[in-house]
Amino acid sequence: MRHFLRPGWILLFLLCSLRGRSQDSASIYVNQILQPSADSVRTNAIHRLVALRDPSTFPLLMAINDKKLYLLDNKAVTTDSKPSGDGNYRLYTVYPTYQLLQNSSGQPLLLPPGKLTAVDIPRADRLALVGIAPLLNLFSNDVQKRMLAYSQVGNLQDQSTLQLVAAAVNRETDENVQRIGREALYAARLYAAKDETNAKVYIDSIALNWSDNAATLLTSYSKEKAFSPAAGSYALAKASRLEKKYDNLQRIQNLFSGLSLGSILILIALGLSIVYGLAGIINMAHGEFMMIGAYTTYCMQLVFGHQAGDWFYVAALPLSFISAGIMGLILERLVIRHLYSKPLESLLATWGISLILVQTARLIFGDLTAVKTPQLLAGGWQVAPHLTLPYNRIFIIVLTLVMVLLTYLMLFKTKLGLQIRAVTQNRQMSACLGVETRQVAALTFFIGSGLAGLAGCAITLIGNVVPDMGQTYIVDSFLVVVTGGVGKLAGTIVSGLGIGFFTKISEAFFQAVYGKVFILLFIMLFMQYKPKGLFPDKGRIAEE
Amino acid sequence: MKTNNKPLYYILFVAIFAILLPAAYLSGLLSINTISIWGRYFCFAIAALGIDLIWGYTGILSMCQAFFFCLGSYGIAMHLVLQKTSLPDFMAWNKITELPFFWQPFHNAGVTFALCLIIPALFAFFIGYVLFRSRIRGVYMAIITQALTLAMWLLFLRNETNLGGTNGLTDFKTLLGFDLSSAQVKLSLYLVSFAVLCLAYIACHRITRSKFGKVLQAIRDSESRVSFTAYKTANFKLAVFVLAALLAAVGGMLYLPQTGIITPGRMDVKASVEMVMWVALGGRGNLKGAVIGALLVNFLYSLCTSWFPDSWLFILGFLFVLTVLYFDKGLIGLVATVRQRIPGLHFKTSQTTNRYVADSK
Amino acid sequence: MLLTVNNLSVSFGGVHALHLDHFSLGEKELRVIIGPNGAGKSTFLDIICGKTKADSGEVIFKGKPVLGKSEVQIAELGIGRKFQKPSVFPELTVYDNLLLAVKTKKDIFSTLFFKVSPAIAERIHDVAARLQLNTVIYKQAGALSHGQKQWLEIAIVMLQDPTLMLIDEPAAGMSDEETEKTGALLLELANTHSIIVIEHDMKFVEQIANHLVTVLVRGKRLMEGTFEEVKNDQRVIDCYLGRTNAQLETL
Amino acid sequence: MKCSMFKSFSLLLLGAAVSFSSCQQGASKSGTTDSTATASKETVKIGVLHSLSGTMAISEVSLKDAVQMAVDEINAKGGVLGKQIEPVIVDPASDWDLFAEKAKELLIDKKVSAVFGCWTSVSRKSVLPVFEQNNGLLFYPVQYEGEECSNSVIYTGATPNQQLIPAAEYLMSEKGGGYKKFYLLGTDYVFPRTANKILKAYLLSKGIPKENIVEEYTPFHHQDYQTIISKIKRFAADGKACILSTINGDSNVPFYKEFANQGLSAATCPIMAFSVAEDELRSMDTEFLVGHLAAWNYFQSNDLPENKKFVEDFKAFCAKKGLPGGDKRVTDDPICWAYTGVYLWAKAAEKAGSFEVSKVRNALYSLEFDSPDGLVKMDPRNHHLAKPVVIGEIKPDGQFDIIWKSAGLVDPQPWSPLTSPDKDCDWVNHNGTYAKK
Repeated sequence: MRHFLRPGWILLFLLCSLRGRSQDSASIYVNQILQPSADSVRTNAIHRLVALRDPSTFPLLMAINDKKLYLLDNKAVTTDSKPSGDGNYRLYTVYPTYQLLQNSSGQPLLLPPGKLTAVDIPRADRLALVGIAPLLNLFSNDVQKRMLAYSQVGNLQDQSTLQLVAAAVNRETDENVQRIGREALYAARLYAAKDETNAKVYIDSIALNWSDNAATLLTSYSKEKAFSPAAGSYALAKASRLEKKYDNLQRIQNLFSGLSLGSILILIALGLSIVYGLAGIINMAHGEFMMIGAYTTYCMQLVFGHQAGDWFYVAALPLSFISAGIMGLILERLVIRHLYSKPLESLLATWGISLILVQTARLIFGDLTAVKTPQLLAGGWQVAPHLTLPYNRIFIIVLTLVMVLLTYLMLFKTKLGLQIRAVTQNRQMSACLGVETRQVAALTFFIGSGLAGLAGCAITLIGNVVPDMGQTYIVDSFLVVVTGGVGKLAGTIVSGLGIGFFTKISEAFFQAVYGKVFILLFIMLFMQYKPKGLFPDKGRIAEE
Repeated sequence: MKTNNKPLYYILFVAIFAILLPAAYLSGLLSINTISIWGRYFCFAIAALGIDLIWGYTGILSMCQAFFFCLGSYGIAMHLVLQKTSLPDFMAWNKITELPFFWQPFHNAGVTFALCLIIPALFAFFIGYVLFRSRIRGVYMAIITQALTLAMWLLFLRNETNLGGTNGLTDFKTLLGFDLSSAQVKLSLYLVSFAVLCLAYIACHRITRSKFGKVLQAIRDSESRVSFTAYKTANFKLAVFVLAALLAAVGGMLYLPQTGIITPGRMDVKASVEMVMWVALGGRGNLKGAVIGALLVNFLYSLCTSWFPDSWLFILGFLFVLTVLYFDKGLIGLVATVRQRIPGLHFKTSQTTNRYVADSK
Repeated sequence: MLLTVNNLSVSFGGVHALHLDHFSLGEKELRVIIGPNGAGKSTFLDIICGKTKADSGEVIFKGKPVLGKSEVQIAELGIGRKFQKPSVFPELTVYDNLLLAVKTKKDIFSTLFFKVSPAIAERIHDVAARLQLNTVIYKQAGALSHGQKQWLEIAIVMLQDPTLMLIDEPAAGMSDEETEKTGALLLELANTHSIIVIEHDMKFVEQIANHLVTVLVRGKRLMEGTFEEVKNDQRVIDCYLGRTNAQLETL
Repeated sequence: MKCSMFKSFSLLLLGAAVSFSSCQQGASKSGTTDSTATASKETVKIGVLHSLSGTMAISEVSLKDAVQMAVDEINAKGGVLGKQIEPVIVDPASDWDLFAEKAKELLIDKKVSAVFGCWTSVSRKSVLPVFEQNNGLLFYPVQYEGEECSNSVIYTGATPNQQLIPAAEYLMSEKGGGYKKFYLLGTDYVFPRTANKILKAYLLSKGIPKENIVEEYTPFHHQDYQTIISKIKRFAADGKACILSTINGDSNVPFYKEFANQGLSAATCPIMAFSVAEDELRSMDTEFLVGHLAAWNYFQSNDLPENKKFVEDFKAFCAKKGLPGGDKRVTDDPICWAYTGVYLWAKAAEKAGSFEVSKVRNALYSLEFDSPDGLVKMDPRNHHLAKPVVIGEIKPDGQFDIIWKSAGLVDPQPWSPLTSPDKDCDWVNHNGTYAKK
């Protein structure tokens, strides 16, 4: 909470002072609610307060509505909706003023709910607040509630309501909420407008304001409430223009989705492609390395606990790489090194490994689990009024970019990369030239599995963590590798992005499943022309 | 080439399953349920023969055999559903009032049997034609066929496909007028499955011993050499691919009435890899291996899910890994090795041993 | 001319592997192609038999264009190929290897219902005997020695009964005695077939080069002439110098 | 030579066949209970048919535990009709074909008196013919799509009208937010399809215009909800929309996460889920689910004394048996009904004085039982259970805040009058499903 005292309330107090008359009766009712002589007295008091619509009582009513009314030293207080760390909540007085409680050193007073005496208002009494709840919510601390309140506030032709709404809009700090609020006001005036020019002004204002709902609102105005056909058709024209603008934004959103899906595929396929190229291994257990990475992230969350904030994720990034990498290394030593250049055999053996890993995970972790999204990555970046790009997906795209870059540098700028490329092209020859092929292979496997682990860590941001999560992605990522050409970095990237975009664009027209079938048909046809993928090896060696 | 088999062990095999087991049931030692379960294993074994032809003999790892198996099953299932009702209940739930066109032919038993073979064959022909024409092989083939199975699985899961979605097709009453729940019918189905397995085995045996079979093995060993020897390898591969699909479909057709349900779960990624694993475990490139692998793995599956539900996947997983790592030729190969290691049995010269390995292929 | 090649060129990733302005071969001619590593010899044969696609040029065999045809069509035209690395079917017996090669109908149905006629069996045993494979005829091909595999592959090509045989390094990995036998066999075959042989072993070349020898260097034809002419040509010596000149000196 | 090799396999197979038959005859792992002093030697067998491995294990294992706990309790009190209950536990491994096979094994080979099991619709459909052909009795504890009226199944879970309709009604009410637009989103299988069909019929009958109802399905294990959430966002722009979700299993987390990340929330557009219960939320970080709703017949947070005892007992049972999760385990709707199912069966058997399926079935009609969820009552005419309906709001600890509860027991309607007005299910006066006049 940035505002100790929400500005909205200051205005309310001004409004209150205009209504001094009701103040006295209000305070009586407040006392009756807090210390009722009988249940019926309290019920009556609440009903009276609701009828009064005195803004100075709103904090109290809101506290009742949210079941957050407490007594502290016989003072009625309420809390924030979320704790401010360690399960402690900030406290506010509710009547006659709404103020943050501070301790002696001027810091906000923090207390756990257990230290407070809850004022129990029976459910039946709370129901009396249903009608006034939207109005209360206009002044809530919670952005979401304020946003919602405007659509529920009801008839704005009523002057007192209009006054309250206008006050709330004026003091609104959140851009989106303000947009919705302004729209509510414009709409009220538009409905009230009785001449062309006035109506057009408000139609323009609504269109310019461009909230999520603007097009619907204008359309329904033109259909039902327009006082003249001209105003109606003007509104309709504006609405269709907004729809068009919106569709364009939707296209961008679709492209972003494709980019995001593509980068996930790339992140998974990257390791797969390197390992496949170097060792000729079809690693069906690759998805399980991803699962290991995801569970590492989950374990980090458990280890760090809730207090540590986002740090668990920071730790999980390298650790998921390392844990999956080490697991990969162990498997390479135990099983996979016997299977080099036997892709079909390796497919079956690694499938066996994948069964074992999945069942192990199931026995250890069992349940459906999920990792909480780090605070920094929660929500989205609002590029335009109707274009929100979720941070977690942006993060994954950036992570993929970084990993692709690092992999590129590793492959083309380091000695290890040179050796990897050499072994990929010709194993025996590289061995003759003194490359420690076994070490290179092991190291490659470590990196490949590690990349999968990292992908797993990234996927916890968008999905859940379950033992067989790897199998959701494995066939898709193999398709990426095959389409791109074996062991080709560029191929993996191009085909990953291609499949990502294709999926998302086709999803806009068909349902997801048919999109998938189309992609497959497309790939089969594509392979008619490029049977070895986008970037095949050339020359005699390649053909043998 | 004549084989110099002593037929005793084949007779033993046939005797156990064609006489001993039914006799055990009739005398009350075994329940009809056990008989039915073995009947189902035979269907898997028939499909496994197909996998052995395409993978073991021709070296093409096809991961869509499970899909062909399901096509066979679905065909029969559609017929059985239509025997019972004019409009399947799931369609009524999905607000469909008229039987979709592709259900119509399945009213007739003869047409159904024909379609159960023709549809998988056509699918296989189309897939094979496209893939083999562009010389997709090895890993590419495996992955594309796997992806294809996945796509088909997703398609069959959809309720729009009008094949019952996830629930598949179930609750059948009669087949050709026979009550499916009666023990006699179950026993007959068991015997029919066994007979078909035997026939399929003999046919596959003939095929692998023919020159056609040698060409297949030659393709596995060195496809380019076969091409330069003027064989159109794509045609041969296509033929064996269709043949394998047909075997899978026949297995599926017999499987359905004995199981009483077919769902897309039979052709998910897991199922399609497992089918290949039966053959790998039994011994690929060996028809007996395929049959034994299919029977044994499924038998183990039934057993373990009753005895060790938690560790069943470990057992299977380790079996896979060990087989691939150490018993390249599966159980059949393992037994051969063991027999050579045991001194008392080691009476062959190395040359004849080689000869034997070649023969058993 | 049985085989005519004009302006044939192919490149891999921008490197010219072969750029042959002209090459021709007569009926029942045995031609030896020599040249240092990377001269494009094997690539040349690969193009003729359809394994590699040429970028441009033409190859005329029996008056028909060859380029663009599939391996099978080319084989059916009557071109047989033996590869540098022996390419046989290791898991089949020698007999089966040979059986598959025999020139008969090779479509699916004829193979499915194929019966070995006595004539074919005799022919197989005949060829096997000529290449001394009769003692190992029921052995798996994979179990043969390297030299035996070479012979098996030659036998496979022989049984295909092609008009033109493309033989890539037949003597590699053979003992002197075996090499000489191979040479004799090739000479004998040359009476009834056209043959192109690629070889490094100059002694072997000398044995079999009964007509012309073509020298390829860096994908281009350096010269063509009898073995004597080639051996004494300064350009040939120059380009072998520092590479396999030891071989030339032994001559 | 190869023949001799083949011999060993023939022998092996023979051995296998024999050992299999022996296993069929009763060596299967039986989950007999260790805690009870087996007063009487005589036992009655029941089958437990829940997946213990494979994808469904996550959900179904808890039901097996619940059944086992009920069996232990009953055995400790002396069993049923003087006999101790002996559960025969098998693992159908989330494999639908295997469900049928194991059901046959239980009914034919093990001759169990009743079977408690299944979760998914497909597994129930798979075993249904087996039970009908062999005169078995299946207690099915999960909410389901209705439109079924089998004489061999006792449905202790909810029918559509016991879960869906009250939830929709609540959302349309003033208290519930007065929502006017409904996005019906589900995983593509029979429960969501049927549920949405009924919901749609209901909403239309309540005057919601067609264009304000959207129906959409995703495949199982769907992970990428970007496109759908953008659609929802547009749909919900005016703040009058809510979502009725029948999304199943592991698709839920990606869905809720994407929902939150694209800027939607429970306040702007609440999600009413029909397949999200406490057990699934147990070890999940629920931050992005908080505030969303779910409709069931039972929540762990139910404050009846019977329930408090049940929850405690369940935790203690899991801890004592060393089951995964131990005393951190939670109860939920299906667990409650799986547990209740065993008691219903036991009570019916006592009432009938026999374990015979037909007698037990007859005794079940109108049978009342004090379940953890309060008093519930079997329907007098069919095999469904009348029970209360509750709507809860997800709390950060994965529990539900009960925000609405039906006035009394809601009678089951296996055939929804909305979609099948001409059909009803009655096994007393009719032969199962019959056409209403």
